[in-house]
Amino acid sequence: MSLSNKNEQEKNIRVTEDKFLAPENRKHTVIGPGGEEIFVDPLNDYFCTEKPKVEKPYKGILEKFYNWARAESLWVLGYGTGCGSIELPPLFSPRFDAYRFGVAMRPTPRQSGVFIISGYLAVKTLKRVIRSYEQMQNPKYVIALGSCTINGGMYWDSYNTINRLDHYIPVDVYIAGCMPRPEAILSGFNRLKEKIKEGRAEGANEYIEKLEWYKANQKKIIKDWNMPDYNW
Amino acid sequence: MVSPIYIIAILLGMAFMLGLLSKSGTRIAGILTSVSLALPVYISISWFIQILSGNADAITIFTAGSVPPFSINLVMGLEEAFFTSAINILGLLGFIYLSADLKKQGVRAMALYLVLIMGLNVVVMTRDIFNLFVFMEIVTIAVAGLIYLKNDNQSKEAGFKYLVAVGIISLFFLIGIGFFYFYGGTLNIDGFIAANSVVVKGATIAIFFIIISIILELKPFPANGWALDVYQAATPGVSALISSGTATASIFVLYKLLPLGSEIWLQILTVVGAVTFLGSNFLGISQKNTNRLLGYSSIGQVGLLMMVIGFMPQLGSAFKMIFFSVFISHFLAKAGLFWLSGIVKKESITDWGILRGSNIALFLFGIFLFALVGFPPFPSFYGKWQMVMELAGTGRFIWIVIILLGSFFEGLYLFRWLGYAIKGEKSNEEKLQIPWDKIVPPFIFGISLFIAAYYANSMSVYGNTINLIPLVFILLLFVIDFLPAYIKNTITIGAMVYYAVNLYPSISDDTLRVVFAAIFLIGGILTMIAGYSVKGKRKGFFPFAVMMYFGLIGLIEAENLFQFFFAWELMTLGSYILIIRGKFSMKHAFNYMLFSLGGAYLIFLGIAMSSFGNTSLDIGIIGLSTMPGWSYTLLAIGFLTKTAALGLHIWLPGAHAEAESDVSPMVSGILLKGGVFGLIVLFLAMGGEQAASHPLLYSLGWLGAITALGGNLLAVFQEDAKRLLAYSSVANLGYILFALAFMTNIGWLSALTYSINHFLFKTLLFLAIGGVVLRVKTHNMYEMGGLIKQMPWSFIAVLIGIITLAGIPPLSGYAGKWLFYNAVITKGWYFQGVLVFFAGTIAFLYCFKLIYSVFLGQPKDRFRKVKEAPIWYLIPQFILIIGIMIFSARPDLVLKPIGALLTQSSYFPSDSLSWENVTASTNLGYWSGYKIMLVIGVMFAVLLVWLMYMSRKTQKVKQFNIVYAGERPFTPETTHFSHNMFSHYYKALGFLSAPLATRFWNITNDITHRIADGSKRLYTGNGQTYLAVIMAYIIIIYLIMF
Amino acid sequence: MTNLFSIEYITIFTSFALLVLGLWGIISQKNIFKIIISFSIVNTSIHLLLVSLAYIRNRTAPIIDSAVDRVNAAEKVVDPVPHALVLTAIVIGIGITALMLSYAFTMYKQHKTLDINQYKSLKW
Amino acid sequence: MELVKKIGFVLLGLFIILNWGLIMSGIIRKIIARLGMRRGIKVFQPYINLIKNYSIRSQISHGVMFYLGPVFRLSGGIGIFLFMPLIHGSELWSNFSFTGDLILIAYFAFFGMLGMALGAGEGGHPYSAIGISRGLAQFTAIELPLTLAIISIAIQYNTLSISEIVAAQQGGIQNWTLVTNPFATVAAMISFLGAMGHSPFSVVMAPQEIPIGPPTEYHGTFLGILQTNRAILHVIEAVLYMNLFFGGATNWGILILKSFLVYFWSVFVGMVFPRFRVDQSIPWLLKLPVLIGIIAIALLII
Repeated sequence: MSLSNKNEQEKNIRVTEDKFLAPENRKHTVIGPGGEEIFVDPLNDYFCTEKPKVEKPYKGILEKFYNWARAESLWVLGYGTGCGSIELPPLFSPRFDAYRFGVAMRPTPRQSGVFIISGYLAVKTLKRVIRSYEQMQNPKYVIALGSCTINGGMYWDSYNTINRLDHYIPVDVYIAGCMPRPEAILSGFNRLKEKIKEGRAEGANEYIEKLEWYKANQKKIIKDWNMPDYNW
Repeated sequence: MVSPIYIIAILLGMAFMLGLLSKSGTRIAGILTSVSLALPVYISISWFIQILSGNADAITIFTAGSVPPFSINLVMGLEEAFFTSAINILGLLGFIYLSADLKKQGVRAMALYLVLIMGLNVVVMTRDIFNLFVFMEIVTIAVAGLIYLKNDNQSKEAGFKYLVAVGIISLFFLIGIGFFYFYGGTLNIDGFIAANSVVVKGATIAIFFIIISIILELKPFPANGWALDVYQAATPGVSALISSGTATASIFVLYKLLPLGSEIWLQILTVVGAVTFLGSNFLGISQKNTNRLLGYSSIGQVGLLMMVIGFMPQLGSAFKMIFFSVFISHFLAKAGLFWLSGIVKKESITDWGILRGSNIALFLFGIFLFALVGFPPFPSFYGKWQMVMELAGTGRFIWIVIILLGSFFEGLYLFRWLGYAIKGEKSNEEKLQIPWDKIVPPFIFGISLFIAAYYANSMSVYGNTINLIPLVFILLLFVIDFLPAYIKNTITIGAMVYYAVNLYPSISDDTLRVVFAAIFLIGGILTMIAGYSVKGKRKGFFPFAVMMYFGLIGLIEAENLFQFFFAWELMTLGSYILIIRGKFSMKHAFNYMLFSLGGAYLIFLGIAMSSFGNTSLDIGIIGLSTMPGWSYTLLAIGFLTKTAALGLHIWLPGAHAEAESDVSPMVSGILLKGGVFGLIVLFLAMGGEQAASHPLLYSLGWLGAITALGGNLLAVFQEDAKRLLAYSSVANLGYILFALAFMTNIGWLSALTYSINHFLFKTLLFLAIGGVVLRVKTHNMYEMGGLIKQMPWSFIAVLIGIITLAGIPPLSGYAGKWLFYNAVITKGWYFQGVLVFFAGTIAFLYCFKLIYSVFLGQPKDRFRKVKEAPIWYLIPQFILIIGIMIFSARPDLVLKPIGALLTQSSYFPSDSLSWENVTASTNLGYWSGYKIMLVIGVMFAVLLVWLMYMSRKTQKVKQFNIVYAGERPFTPETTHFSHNMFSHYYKALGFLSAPLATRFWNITNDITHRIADGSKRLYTGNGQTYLAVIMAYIIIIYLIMF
Repeated sequence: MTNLFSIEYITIFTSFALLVLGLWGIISQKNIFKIIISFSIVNTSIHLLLVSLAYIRNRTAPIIDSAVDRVNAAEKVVDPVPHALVLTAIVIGIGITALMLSYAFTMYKQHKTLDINQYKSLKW
Repeated sequence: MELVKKIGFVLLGLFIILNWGLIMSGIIRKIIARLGMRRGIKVFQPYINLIKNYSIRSQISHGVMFYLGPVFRLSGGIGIFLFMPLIHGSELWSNFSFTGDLILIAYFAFFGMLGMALGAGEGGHPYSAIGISRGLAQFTAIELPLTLAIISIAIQYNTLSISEIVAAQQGGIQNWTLVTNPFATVAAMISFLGAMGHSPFSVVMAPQEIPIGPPTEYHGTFLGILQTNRAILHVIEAVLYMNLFFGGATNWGILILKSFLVYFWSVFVGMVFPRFRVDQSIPWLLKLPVLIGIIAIALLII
């Protein structure tokens, strides 16, 4: 449970409860059918508070085989986080035809393996990105699109965007440019494939191993942290 | 033996004596009056017993020491003894009841009371017409005086109207007497009859005036406004005297004087009685004032008695029994009801909820009402049955219709009233005050009803075929009602087990009966087990539950139509009370009763028509009916009210949904099969396969198909879990009706499979949902959700239930579907069949809605701490699940014997199912329940093990750990998709679920009530108008006669 | 037969006239007292009818006095029974009328009106 | 021994059907891609997807029914396979079709649907429930033309046994139901469109509106099972229609060809027509297709 030290966490909770907690997330009591009082703590009761575990890769040829399959079947979460997402639809057009490479869009994080962060990331969006990323299943890969995800790009001094994406979630492949063309993205996919096949794309486990550091970074940016520490 | 003259002597003497007593002596006067009222009771009853047992003969008392025509003579025969006994008992009890009021008014009021009773006695006994007139006038004066007892504006007004009206009527009587003497030369009734002066033209006018006045005294509709006002305004104790006492005397006078007239008077009397019975009861339906309502009912009953007298020659030897049972019901019940009304002191029937304050009063109220409407085992049931049968024997069906219609209207307002009493609103401040002197008289009358019922039973032709032991057991349950529920429950279950064990050998050779007996008794026992979860005493539940079950069993045991109808009515009565026990059941139970009553009367009429031209009443005579079209149709519609065919279904959803949790399975899974059994009896009597092309069956087939579709479609759009199941029952009964209407071997087999299945899964589902409702205390599915965690066992039960309901292999529901397809194609009813299959797929929608909305989806905070349903609910559920499993795996165990029976009997010899070990086949297809179950079971197990291996490392998450487009759900309530789940379906097909039937019945109901209400305006309240109506009535009767 | 204007016919016609008159009064008069009076008229008419039905031509009243001796009273007097009936009927009629009047009296005390149309609190 | 042999052949048949299902969907996807002037996926892409899904390391579960849902679903698919005779005239390839007839298959289709509905329901996701409510609602209407067609051919052949229906169609194309009872065939083939879930009846799984509907919470092995089932189900449903209307198959080659063509029909229509909403598709299905079905019966009983 304790990700940072305990005092800080408690303070954190108090602050969020005081300022940012939405009414439906506040602790309250309801009356049951038999007239009994039931205490409800939405953040703890509605969400699983288990800590995620590192899922060790298989050994040897089995893992290689699986990695091949993972690399040849990249299901991308259809979530356009920034302006770079305009470059994604052409990927599936006859001209670029990403299907050739086993790339496909999936509408739900549960079924997707690849998360493309397409450009600058507003703090508001970061929260959604973290949720969606955590809801994806291990193994999962992140492709960061454009300069904004590397160093903030033209928004490097913005009050509202993050500068370095890999402070918040592990990134497997960066594709530079503002914005990168679809060809560049395809090339990025191929780089990712190589990485997977080599067994080096273990971002999901890395995230769990260094969860405390990631969480600290995330919470530094996101003031209204009104969700559980890990979104299953 | 004391001479009956002493009745008069004592009463009159005491009346004079009281005049001498000073005003301060009310206490002594009260005692003296009671004694002097008790002595005539003894005298008349001893005469009655002596004459009845043959120890004494009727005697004639000659006054003034000479014989008629020179003196007045009084006769004490059997009838006189009976009626005087009735009057004197009423007098004594009425005095006890009224004593407080009378004491307030002083000794003179008591004298008046004595004079009244004396007058009534003489009116009964005298054989002199002028003496009759005199004492009728004395009675009038006494009654007018007693009406004044209440001493308020209304009673004065009513008393005046009464006095003027009766005064005028007796003046006509006096004219009659003048002519009577002029033409007959005597004042003695017997002398006049002996002189046979009817031939003299003038005597007709004398008799006209005499009889018409007596008829008017009996308040024929519509010349009875004055009487209604009196009933309403007089203090209820006096109304009881008028209703039971003076009406009794008057009806006897009519009986006594009728021999004077010619045959035509009987016909006139029949018409008058019929008009009165029907008219008065019809106008009563929109009446809300308690005493006035009783007045309408009272007048109606007297009308029925007039009809009975009018039909004297046709009824023949049964006349006495019929007259006795109808009369005694009216006499006891009406007096009792007036007395109860005096205790309750509520003007409007809507305020009668206060009656619940006293169990005994409520009990008495109930039995009085049931006795009036003519439910078994009360006397009027026997009477009405016998009367209808005798009339049917001579083909007088119009009259039967009138009797039944009148009874229906009477049932309508009486049951509305009962509904208010059992379920009406009741303020907590008000307490029902029941002094002993007010409750003893109705109590004695209530007990007397049972004694009278026993006599009516023994007098009835078929009465001795009724098994009274269950009824005694039911009474016993009333007696031990103070015990805790679990003891009574155990006793009840024990009795049912005992009954089942004893019943089995007698029906074991008839598989059909065994199946239904098993549904009724095993189902009964299982649902009673659920009753163990009820704490406290559960007053009034067990007698009626037992009544319903014994009614159902009675249907199976019935050897003749009388037993059948008796059991049918018993079942209706028991189930009505069970249904009305629900919290919001008043309206629904009322609807149920109306449809049941209407249905029962249609069945009654159907039976009557079948019996026409047949000598016996065996069930088989339905098939020998000389007007098969009528009797089949009537019986079918009657049974369909119970199976809730579309159009007749509107009572069902509410009744089943609002009933208590463990009552719903009783009335749904089990009770409905009563109607199915009725249909089976009817169809078998029609001749089985030979009747397969009967047009009635064709229309019933369509009706069944449409019912299946409509029921399922309506179920889809319900938000109330129990209502959903109720509509599903409508649909399932539609399937059964449809399959029965095939009249083929396989069709019947599928109907029976359906019946068994429906019993299994609907009882299971209602028990499971009932258990849930018990815990979460709401019926609305969208308020529930995610209960699988708290109630896993209930979830399993519902899951099994819906798989069976939907007919998904490998469970037994599929057996029904498969047989159904075969039957449809064999029979050639393709389009109806398609409709039914369409309905079958619609069933998936509500099956999913039911299990998803309740058990899956988002759990609600409110229900975090609810517990699993009570163990007593789960035990029967799992017994039923075992039943379903056995029936699914080895359907041959049940279907083989049924098939064998159907094939061997002469009804369905051809095209049967053939069995090869466990594989059934028709000439179309084949199916092996056992193997299918095996294949699917093995496969499912293998896959489960595989998946469990593959995903052994899953992380269990909580309710909001769902992907929500990067967001999180708001609250469980907004995340649970349940309310209006099938809105798109409603857009597409919602027009088919328009409540046409409800609208139709509402309009019918509305129009009926409006007409009744409008016609009621006839009673303007103006005394003068009443008089004008009386005169017009005389003129009209005169014109009719001559 | 007998003359239409003979005494028995006249009385019978009179009684019928009175009967009709009384009945008409009962249903047409609004005043309760007038209704009671009409009732009495009907009552009287019936008494008259009874007496006239008992009448036998050329006979005298059934009173045993100097005019009629006990021995052959049967040939001299009219039928005595209706007379006895009428006597009783008169008594009863008076009783009823008295009760009616007392009712009328109490009703009047309450409502200060004798119009029968005003007494319609009980209806339907 | 007899039983072991039987089970062996059943498993072999299942293996063939599964592989054919996967390849068939690959081919179809390829054809669609070529229609869109794309190269499209590899033909074996469905295999890769399947392996990938089975290789997912972490999984979450919402409850027991969430777990059992895919099992029910796959049981439903395999169950239909088990009760379906595959090759005409071959005892070995007739699976367990001796336990039940056409009606069994028609009703066993519900088994998987119910399981899916329950599993998705347990997921607690409103979109799953919306998808299911749409699917079930549309299904009632889809089933109606099929019912009419089944009754029509039951009248025609006077049997409900699939083997006998296939046997009756042997001896040339002129004996196929397609020729002898065209109206029933048309009605059933419209119903087949709905059963396959392509356009115009694909609103059940609207990918963006209700992220692919019922299986929105399913992933990893669960999704793998669902995909496996899909592969089997598509072929076996096509085989059912093939058996009923297109003369069945006397060997595996014909089975593969015919099932491909039958399945392709639904893909073809799906590519050409846009999507119906549920409240549009139901009235549509209840009008023309039902009328055709009624004609199919009426022609036979006149």
